[in-house]
Amino acid sequence: MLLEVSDLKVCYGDIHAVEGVSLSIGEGELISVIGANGAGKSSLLNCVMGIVPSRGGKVIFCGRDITSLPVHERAREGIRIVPERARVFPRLTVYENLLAGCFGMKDKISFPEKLSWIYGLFPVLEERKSQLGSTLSGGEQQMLAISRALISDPKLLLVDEVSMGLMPVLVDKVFEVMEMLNREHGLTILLVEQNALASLGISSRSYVLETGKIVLEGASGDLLKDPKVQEAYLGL
Amino acid sequence: MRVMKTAVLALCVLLLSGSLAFGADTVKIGLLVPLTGPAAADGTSALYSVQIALDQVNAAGGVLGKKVELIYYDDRADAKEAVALSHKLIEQDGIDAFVAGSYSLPTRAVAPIFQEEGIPLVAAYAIHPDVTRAGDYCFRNGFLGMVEGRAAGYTAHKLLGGKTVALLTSDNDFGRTLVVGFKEYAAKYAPDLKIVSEQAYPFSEKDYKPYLSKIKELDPDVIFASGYYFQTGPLLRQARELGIQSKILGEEGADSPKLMEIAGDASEGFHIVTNFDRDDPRPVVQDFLKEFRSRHKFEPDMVGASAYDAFMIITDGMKTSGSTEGAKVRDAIAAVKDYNGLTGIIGGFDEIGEVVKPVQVQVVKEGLFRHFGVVNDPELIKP
Amino acid sequence: MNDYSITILTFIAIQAIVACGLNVIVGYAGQISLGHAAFFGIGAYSSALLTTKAGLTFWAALPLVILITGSIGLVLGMPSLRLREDFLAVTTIGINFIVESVFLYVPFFGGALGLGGIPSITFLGTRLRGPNFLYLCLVLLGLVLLISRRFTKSWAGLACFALREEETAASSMGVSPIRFKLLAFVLGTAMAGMGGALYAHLMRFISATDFGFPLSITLMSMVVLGGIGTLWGPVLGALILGVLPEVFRPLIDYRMLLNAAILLLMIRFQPAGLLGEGSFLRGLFQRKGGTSNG
Amino acid sequence: MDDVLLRLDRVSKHFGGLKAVDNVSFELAKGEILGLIGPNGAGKTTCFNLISGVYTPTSGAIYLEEKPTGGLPPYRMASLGVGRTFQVVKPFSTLSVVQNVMVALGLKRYGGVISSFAPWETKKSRKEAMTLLEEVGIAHLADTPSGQLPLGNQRRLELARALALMPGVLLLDETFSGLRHEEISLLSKLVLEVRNKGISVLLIEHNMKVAMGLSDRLVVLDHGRLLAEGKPEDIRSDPAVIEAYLGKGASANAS
Amino acid sequence: MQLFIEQLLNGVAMGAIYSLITLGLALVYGILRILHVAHAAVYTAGAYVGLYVFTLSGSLLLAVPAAMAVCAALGVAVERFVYTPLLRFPPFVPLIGSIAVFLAMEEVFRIVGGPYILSFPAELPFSGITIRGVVVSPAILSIYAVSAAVLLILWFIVTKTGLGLAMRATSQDRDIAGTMGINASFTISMTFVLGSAVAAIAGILVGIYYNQVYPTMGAVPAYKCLALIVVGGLGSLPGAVLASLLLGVGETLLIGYANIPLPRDSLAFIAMIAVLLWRPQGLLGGK
Repeated sequence: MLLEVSDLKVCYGDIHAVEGVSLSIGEGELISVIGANGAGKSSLLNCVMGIVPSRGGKVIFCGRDITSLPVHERAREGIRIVPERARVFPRLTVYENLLAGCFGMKDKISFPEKLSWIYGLFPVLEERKSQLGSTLSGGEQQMLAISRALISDPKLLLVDEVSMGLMPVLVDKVFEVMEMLNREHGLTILLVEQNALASLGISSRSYVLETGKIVLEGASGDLLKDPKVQEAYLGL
Repeated sequence: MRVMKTAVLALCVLLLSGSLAFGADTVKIGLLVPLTGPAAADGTSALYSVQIALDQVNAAGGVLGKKVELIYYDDRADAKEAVALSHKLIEQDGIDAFVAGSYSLPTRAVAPIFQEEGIPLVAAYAIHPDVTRAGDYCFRNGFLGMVEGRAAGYTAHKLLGGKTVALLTSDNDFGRTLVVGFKEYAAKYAPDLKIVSEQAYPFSEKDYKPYLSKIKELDPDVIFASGYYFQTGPLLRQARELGIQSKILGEEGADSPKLMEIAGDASEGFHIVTNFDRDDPRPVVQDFLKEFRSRHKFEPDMVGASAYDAFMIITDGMKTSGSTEGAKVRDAIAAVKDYNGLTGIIGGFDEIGEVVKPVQVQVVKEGLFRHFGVVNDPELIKP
Repeated sequence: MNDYSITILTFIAIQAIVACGLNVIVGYAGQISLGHAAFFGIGAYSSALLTTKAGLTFWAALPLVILITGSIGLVLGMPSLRLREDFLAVTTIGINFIVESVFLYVPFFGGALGLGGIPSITFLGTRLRGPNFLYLCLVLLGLVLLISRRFTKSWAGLACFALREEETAASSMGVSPIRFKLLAFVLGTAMAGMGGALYAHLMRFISATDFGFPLSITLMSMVVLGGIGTLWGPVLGALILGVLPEVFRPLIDYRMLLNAAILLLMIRFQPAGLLGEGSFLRGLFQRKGGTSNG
Repeated sequence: MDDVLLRLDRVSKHFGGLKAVDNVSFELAKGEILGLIGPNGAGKTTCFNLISGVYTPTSGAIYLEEKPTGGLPPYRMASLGVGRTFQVVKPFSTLSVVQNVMVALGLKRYGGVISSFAPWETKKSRKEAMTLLEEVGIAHLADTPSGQLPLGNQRRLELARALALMPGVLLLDETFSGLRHEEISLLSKLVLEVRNKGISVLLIEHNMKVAMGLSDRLVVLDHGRLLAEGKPEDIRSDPAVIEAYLGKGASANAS
Repeated sequence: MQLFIEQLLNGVAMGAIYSLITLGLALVYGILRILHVAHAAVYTAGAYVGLYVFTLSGSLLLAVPAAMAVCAALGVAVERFVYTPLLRFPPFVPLIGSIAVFLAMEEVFRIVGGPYILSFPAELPFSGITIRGVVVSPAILSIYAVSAAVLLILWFIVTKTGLGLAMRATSQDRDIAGTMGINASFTISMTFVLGSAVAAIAGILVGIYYNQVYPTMGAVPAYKCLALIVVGGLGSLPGAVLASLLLGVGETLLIGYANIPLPRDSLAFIAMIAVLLWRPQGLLGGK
């Protein structure tokens, strides 16, 4: 297993956001976690990344216990996140955003190579490479956030609500890219989504999170057919 | 809540009433000086000089057969602290007389308190006119701004032979009254003296070039630049850097060896009106200089000299009146005539309590203040 | 008690009155103000001018002083409606510097020479001094505490708390930010004005430098130290910061250093103040149940 | 409709280049529950902020009982009878739960000089507040600082606070998200009761089951624009809605 | 005209000095959102250490780096022991902490260095120039040269190096910067190192220019520079420099050509309030 999370708890003050979640991802898997707003999805992801501290439980990455590592060291271990609402650096140019993405990278020589790969993936970023992050549209910001995470060649990519606020066309495009990265490059991805249908569509396995707890898990195809999921998340 | 209030109150009262002094067989003289805060340098000078005076008096057998004890506190040049401390000096320490070694604001705030208690007060260098107006127990050994302003006018006109003058003053109470005095002299005695410009700079000013550039265009014979040494020092440097050739005249605020350190060569030929003549051959001056230099690694200044005299005038008053009783000491001080002081021969005090003595004019030569002249026209030095 | 202790306590009581006013603005309404000394000064100067130039008695001048200071507080509180926290902090510092320099440079206010000849306060024909002056200060401090307490228990106070916690939500609950922020400024600055009047008639001579920015810092430190938004916090803060320098007085050279160091240590280790949430003193003295609001 | 309470007339709100709400018009009738749905970022919360006065419309007008309200600040809207909850809960954290409700109860007092200085903690006001807290089911937490409540209870508090304004229109911004099933059904019942008292409700909801179940009508927003409007069963089968919600690929998949 | 040019040259020199102090404040505000009043004490420390080393060694080449090093350590100490633990409190708590540090350090300077003004007798290795009657003194020349060099180096570090990228990223979004492997606490400390080292240079420059080093020399910059970073737009470095230069020139010209009834130091605050009324986010501040 690449990532093993066991009995993870996250609290904000006295508020319990995540109450004992366990999940695991093997190398090369694309897993999704679905749930409604406020179910604790982002907290879970931020806790795996190390942005918010855990109040119990363990996070094991590549066989190493990283529960107490600060965020930048986790990043250097090869975990990257595409945060909710992109959160690109507003006063850095697109190019600088990408440069920041591979901050810890030892091997600087491959940066131009990576860059042209990214520009191939999202040509609009090359057009806008000297624009400030804040001047990009919502979709472009998401692309930049994904690219910023990808450029360091991560072992594990955490993706937080990438469909939020995107036009359907772009949602499709983004999900296609995720699928492609997983299939063709063997990138391990943990996807957290409110858009249940799209994420169930591309992931192999999924977890359903409700009020901080995992209530369902299984192969995505099975969940898609699950009446409870259909009712609550697909509106069918 | 109530428990807390009483507890804290009790604690506070306990702390405050800690150090009650016991009446010992000494004569006690109180001193307030700013030892911390922005005025710390002047307060330290005053304290060091008064300590020399104290040791000299005690070495000579004290006053009326008793040893003199100096009780001093740091007032940070803050009026609130000074008021509280004057009560402390009066009640807890039971002082017999008081030397005000601080700035105008605190001294002015405490003068009425000593007046009311009937304790003689001699202000060393506080310049606010209200200090002595608090009553007949309050005296001042320093010059009023009016006096020094007139003397400056005289110096610029007669001693330096100026026909045109530019006024550039520190914008505080002293600086302003100096200007008034200077103008009064010009109006009354020197119709041919022309004041070509008048500017004031704020207390914390560091950059005088904007003012000086203006003056440079006017090219006056004399610039009367009032202010403290930390103002006048850079001012001199910047004036010379700008190539200003006019003679520059300062006042007692610039009377500090620090001036030459700060201004360097630019201070050569700089004149001041002050109340301390270092070239005065009288033993009182030369002994003091020797003692100060041997105790501390720097030159004494006018603030210290004036505080020294304030202390000495009080002990002298006690000796002549044969008493430490306030009223008698007051009368003795009021009756002083031609007292041989460190800051010159003190003619006496007028009915308000202002000192009457000649104004010294000094010039910087080879990095030292030297004698240049004296203003002793009674018309001019009358407070 | 001797005059020395009484003088110290009188200053403490006056500063406690002013700090209570600051607490209304900062603690109750959550608006930062680092220029409170300016209003203390406005109170002192207006009382001094009213009693010297207009010839009023202290008692006749006092309501006017409170009115004047409160009105100026209303105007100078306006930036709080528009600026976010840090900008407001620096703006209020600026207000302090500007007000101080107006006093210092405008001849009407006595300029650099300050204002003197301020009459003492007479009560029933006798001049108030020493302990009697202290009693007057304590009575007015009690009044200020009473008003503060009453304010926290009023709908207006509740509105201010709500604004302090969440402005958008409070506004959506019908609380007008303009009205209640300014109300807090008026109330807080009026208290400062009252303290200023007392100060002027105690010292009987005032000058601009008495009301400079360092005093604003001291006042703010009192409020923060005692416990921001608590009723007794400003009083405790004023007491500590008033007594501490006297305790350290024998250590002449190190006195102010110790003072600053203790302030730093208290802020560092009791940032919520001595009576604030989670402090050791609060545990000791707070009655059960009735919270004093935040 | 002749008993229109709230009307949006070609309302737009732009942030820089972003058109968060773009030319949207819809109406809310008296006593109606109207659901406002749409994908994340569709402009629903911006709509709420426009109605409640947090934002001023860039263009267009909003009418409450046919009186234009555009530009009035939130506290004026509150006094006109618009009560709201927040998607990101905004409790007055250090105030207790009951004090939170009292803030809203004070609505009528804040206008007057004298009335605003009357004490707030009276038996009467506390009783009113407690009644509301009982309705939303958190009366037992009345004296807890509201910042320490779990999210679910904070959402209930938001509802109690909005109800305390005795509003004519209640705006509920994802009040049910993050709640457990039994909590949702309790609050749903409460919303229906509120409606039966004649209060109109406008709600944003992600849980389709809840949205469809509660609402009389639905308005669908997408990218700031009005995409569809109608009864739940019509919306459910509207292909444009499905596409907007689930993406093109998904719409084929789902239908 | 000659007078005007001299005044202008002067004003720019004043502005350059302001900007060297203000930059540190802007850097710190950008990354921690703290009004770093104690920065002025760091600047004073720079002057004292510089003077001390200069007195011992007689060499400015030793004094400047020594002062920079000591100030950098001082800045980091303030950050680590005062600011970082107080970050979660409302902003006036760290602000009071900062002011307490400032006051305490002023006292330390007085106790260690004495209350007197010390002179900084460094002779500059070149002489002034006169162009068509306009006198440019060596001190002004050195201020121009040093501040231009410092600004250039700082600009290079901030825009062209990895550290600069890390600083900018951390100041814009600390958490997200962390997710890229940027060590936020190290970056913050480095920001203090940079700002404090520049302040040390400013301290020495001012010390030499006015030939004075004294305990309370930080009192005016401490608060005036706050007004400057507000005018520039909190946290904006170009804004801080621009505001400093404008104020330097503005002050000089106003004194030179108008008799204003208010002191120079309140001008900064009047300018600040005027700017805020017009652009509440400052000259170059973003929303």
